[in-house]
Amino acid sequence: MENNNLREQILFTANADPKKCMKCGKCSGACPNYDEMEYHPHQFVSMVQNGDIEPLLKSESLYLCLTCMVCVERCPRNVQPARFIEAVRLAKIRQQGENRLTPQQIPAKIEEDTPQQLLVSAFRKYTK
Amino acid sequence: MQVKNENWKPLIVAFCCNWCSYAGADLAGTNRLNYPADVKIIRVPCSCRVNPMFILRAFQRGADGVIVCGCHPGDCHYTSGNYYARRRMTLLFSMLDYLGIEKGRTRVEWVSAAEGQKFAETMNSFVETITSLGENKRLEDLRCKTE
Amino acid sequence: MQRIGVFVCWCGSNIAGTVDVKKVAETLGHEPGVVFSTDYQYMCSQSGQDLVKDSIRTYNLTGVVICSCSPRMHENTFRKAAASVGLNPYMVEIANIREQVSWIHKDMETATEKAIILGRAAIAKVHLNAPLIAGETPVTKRALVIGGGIAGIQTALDIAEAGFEVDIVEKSPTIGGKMAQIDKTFPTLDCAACILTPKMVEASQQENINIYAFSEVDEVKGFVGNFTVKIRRKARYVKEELCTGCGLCTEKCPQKKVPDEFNLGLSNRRAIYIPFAQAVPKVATIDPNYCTMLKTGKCGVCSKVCGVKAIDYTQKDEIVERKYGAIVVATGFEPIKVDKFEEFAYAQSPDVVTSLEYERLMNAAGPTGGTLLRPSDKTHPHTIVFVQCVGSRCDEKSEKGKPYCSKVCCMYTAKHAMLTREKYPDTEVYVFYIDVRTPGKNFDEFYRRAVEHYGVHYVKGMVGKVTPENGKLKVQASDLLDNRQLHIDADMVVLAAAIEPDKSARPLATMLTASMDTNDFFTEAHPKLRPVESPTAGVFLSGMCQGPKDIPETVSQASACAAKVIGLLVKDKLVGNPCVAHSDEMMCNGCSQCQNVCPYGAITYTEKEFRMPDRTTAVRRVAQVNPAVCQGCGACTVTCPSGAMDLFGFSNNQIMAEVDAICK
Amino acid sequence: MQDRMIARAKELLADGTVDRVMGWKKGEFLYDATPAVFYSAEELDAGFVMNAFTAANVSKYLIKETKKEGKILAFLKPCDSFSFRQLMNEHRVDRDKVYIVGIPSWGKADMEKIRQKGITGITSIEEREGDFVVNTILRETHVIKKYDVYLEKCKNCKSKEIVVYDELLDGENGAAVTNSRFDEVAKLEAMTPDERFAFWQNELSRCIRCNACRNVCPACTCEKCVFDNPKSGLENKAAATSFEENMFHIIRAFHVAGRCTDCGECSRVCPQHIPLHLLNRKFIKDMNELYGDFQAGEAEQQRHPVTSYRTDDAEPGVIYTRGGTGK
Repeated sequence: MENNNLREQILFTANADPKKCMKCGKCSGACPNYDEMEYHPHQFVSMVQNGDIEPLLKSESLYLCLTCMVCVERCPRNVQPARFIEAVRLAKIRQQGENRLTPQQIPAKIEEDTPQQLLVSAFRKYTK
Repeated sequence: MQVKNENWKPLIVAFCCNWCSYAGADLAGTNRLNYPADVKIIRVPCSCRVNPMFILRAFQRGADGVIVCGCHPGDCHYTSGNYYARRRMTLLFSMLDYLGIEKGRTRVEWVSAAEGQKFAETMNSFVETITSLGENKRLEDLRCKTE
Repeated sequence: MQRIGVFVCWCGSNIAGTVDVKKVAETLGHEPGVVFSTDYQYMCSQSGQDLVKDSIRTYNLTGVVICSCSPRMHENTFRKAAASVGLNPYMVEIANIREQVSWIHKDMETATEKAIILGRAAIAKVHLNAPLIAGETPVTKRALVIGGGIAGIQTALDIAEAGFEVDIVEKSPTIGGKMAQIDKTFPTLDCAACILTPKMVEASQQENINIYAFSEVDEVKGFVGNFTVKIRRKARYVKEELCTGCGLCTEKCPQKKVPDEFNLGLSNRRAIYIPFAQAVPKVATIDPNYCTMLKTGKCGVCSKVCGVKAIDYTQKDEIVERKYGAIVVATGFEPIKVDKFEEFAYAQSPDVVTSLEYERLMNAAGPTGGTLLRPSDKTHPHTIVFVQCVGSRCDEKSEKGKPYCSKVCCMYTAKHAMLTREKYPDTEVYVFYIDVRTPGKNFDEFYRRAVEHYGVHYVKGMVGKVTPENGKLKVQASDLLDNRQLHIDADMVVLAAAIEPDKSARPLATMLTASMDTNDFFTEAHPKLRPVESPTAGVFLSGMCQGPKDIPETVSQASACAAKVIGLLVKDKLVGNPCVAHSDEMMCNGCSQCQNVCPYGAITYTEKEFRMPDRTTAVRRVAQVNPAVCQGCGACTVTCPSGAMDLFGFSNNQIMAEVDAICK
Repeated sequence: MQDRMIARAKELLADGTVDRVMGWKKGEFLYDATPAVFYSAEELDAGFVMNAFTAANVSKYLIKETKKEGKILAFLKPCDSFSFRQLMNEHRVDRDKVYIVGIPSWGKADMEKIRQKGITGITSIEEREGDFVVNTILRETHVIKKYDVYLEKCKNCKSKEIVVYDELLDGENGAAVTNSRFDEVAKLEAMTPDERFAFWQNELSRCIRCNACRNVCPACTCEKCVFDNPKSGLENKAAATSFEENMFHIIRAFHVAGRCTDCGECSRVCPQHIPLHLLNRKFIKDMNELYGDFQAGEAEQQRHPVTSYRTDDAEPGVIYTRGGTGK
């Protein structure tokens, strides 16, 4: 599993255990935005568990989850699928930080009238 | 400094409850899991039958270590015996420590009837600890000032 | 001084291969008190035992030490051998030189040395052994069965047929329990009432069975063989011995708006009622919460119409005290409350029902006379969605559901689906399942028949939401295999609610000092080998109170339970374990500490008169141990500061002697 | 206070409430007042004392007294009342046979400590705010700071509350007081095992097995002590082994664990000045830390920490890992 590190990272962020899932599908049964999504809540759980994360990172489903938490509320096993979706979403954001801006690149880009606050928020946003 | 007794071998008394730990010891035997012969087992009905006096008596008579084994908390054949044993032994061990007796001469382990392996491992590690502590002199000497 | 014989077993080469048995026998022969010492190839064999017996006779032995395998293996063998030649069996001690010596040590010298030390310890103990005679307690030859469902009825019938008296205590007005509410039974589909009601009648006619219906257990005292139980016979306001069950009163009663609990509130009954036609005992009961006469003193219709003058508005609860030798718990189960699962809209729509309610809707004697009609508008439903595992298999921390599988839901849902399709082929039936669990004789065949012959739509997935809308139930669910979300417009939704132990079980367990698990199921004495007994001696378990099970399993367990009870009741006397605690009254302070730690309540106190050293007498509070209740754990002996409390067979000085022998 | 007590005792004797009085009797010297029973007003006038030396805990005597006919008047100091309450918990005394008058105690003096100040031949002692005023045969008057000559048990007084009484001499009850009674235990715990061993070896080696600690202890009330009981497996009247010698104090402390009210009598009476209370306090401290605060005798108690349990109690290994026990 090449994505093992990423998987570990996502599991850490999610702070939930996909092994508790008994594959009942109640999360997807309850999901109000199911039809719009390519990957559904129960798939997030099992794909993270299987380390199958690349497709999730690329999928629009990440942004189609409304974070309504109904899957968390309904899950009989307290697996909390929304946490996995959110964790993958975070992983995606963090990856973007890697190819956008590094502190080394900044001095060259600074212009005379760049506000300090912009720099600070840029660091916040793009580094991790 | 005391003269080191070259022939010294540790003497260890193990109190085992009849239902779990004694059966665990039997299982260790059945599985031929080796542990040192320095360990001698005394069978008691329950770990709560172990009177602190027995432990002190063993030390006083020359035992170098005493280990009490019982069912895992919650599994006691008599439902609550090992819970009482746990409090009593905690307090007794704390007192021995307070009197300056080396830590590690006393131990409590929960060994189930299925844990032959754990029994053997526990005894091996306990004998190792006692061997490294050496001969038990302090309890015998508790009231003899050597000036 | 004891005269001790030492017998060292070779156990073939099991012991003799690593332990110098000759040397052990020889060395132990020189121990004080040892008058005979020998070794033999197989001590547990007949000839080995004969050797022990002969030596006891020849040398007048008063104590025997066997150096052999674990006492857990052959202690009883040698005790019996000793007893057969007149030596008290508790004068035998075993030194375990196989499991603790030969099998774990490879070096002959070390092993032999350790074997000798263990032998010495056993000899030291035997020196202090005293003959023990097991206490005997008489057995009251009557059993109490708590709960009159199929489990309780079956257990009671089996015990009664063996010739013992049985009392059944049932909290509702009739026996029959949950099975009486069920329509058909899987997998044979025979009608539940047709097989249950004959048993109910049999129970009422069996002369050894006495039914206390509408009664509850108030107090339990005593111990195995000797329980004293207080039974509260709740006031029916009808004289049970006079009422003929004609039912006239239940027709004339003007209070008609009482939810009928037998039909789970799906219909109404009168304030005076007989739960169902085949009720046993068939006696009317007045519901004091609804009876106008009892509430306001104005009415009295039932009393007027009763031809046998059975109505008694002044009746009070009555306490009956009875003695029993054994108590059977058969308190059964109830379905969990499903209104906590808001997503299924159970509280919002009457067309969302539980499976047990569905049973009543299908039943010919039910609220709809056996025609399947939606509760809301009494129309025929065309699309029915069944949801499995509602509240079963939840996370352990779940507040709504249970962590276990309720076991029966897969099968009864298949039954409902099948029966529905059979009677109403125009109905579309969907079953949403997580797994379909059908272990059991003819069970999977039954489920497959529902799918293949009856065309029930089994969907792997779960219902996420039920929305009542325009007289329909909009069901949103997942179909995991097709990876799609389904939207079904259903007419009815049936929830396979998890089952849980009856609410009365926990307080009863407290009265019985019987243990329960975190789900309030009674625990068995051993999960594999003693599954119908509670760890508390004399208390037995029958049916669902021990864990989820279906009717055939319940009946098998009920009969097994009866066999255990009969096994206890046929004994005239119970022989206890003589290794029990006893208190030396001369030394007892009466401080109650031992009583506080005793897990069995075996210790009580009495005031006794003692002669004091100054020739006066004084009354002192002293502890007494009931040997029939004491299990011999020894918790009290360590708590006792004065050492007044000691344990037979493992006395303070016996264990001290072993310690001394080992540490010599 | 002595006069008020005698007056009240006389009243109670006269009106028949009680037929005898448990109090303290003058000894040969002022400082050796001992517990005694008085049967009449005359006896009270002749011998009843209450002063800075009446430290003895009288509750233990009430076990025997309540076995007798009639009702006895007992004057209980706060610490005596804890012991009495504990004895009630253990059904050792008959509450109905005692009329209890609670008396305040502001700390008792230790004669040894006074002697160490070079003062002998005491003829009287009076209490004053913060001081004891002592007169001697040599007609000297000494003013001593109370705290300097307090008994150990009074120095670390745990409570001024009288927990069981029929009436209070002063009409007012005291309350628990903050104390630092575990400081000494903590100090020992902070030592290395070698230092602790040296400390205890030094202390316990002085023991002459006079049994004074056992005989005075209001928790050691066994009909027959295990050490005198041939069936206990450790009786040893002839001292055949050194077991009892060595282990006596550990076992005694264990037997009173959970029942010891920390009245401090054991240390007070020890002729060899062994700080025996440090053993009992170690158990009290451990129990408080591991199983929650508990004060024996404080209230009606069915169980104490050694006769109860929680399923999530600490494992015995905790004593090897938790802080404060040195290296």
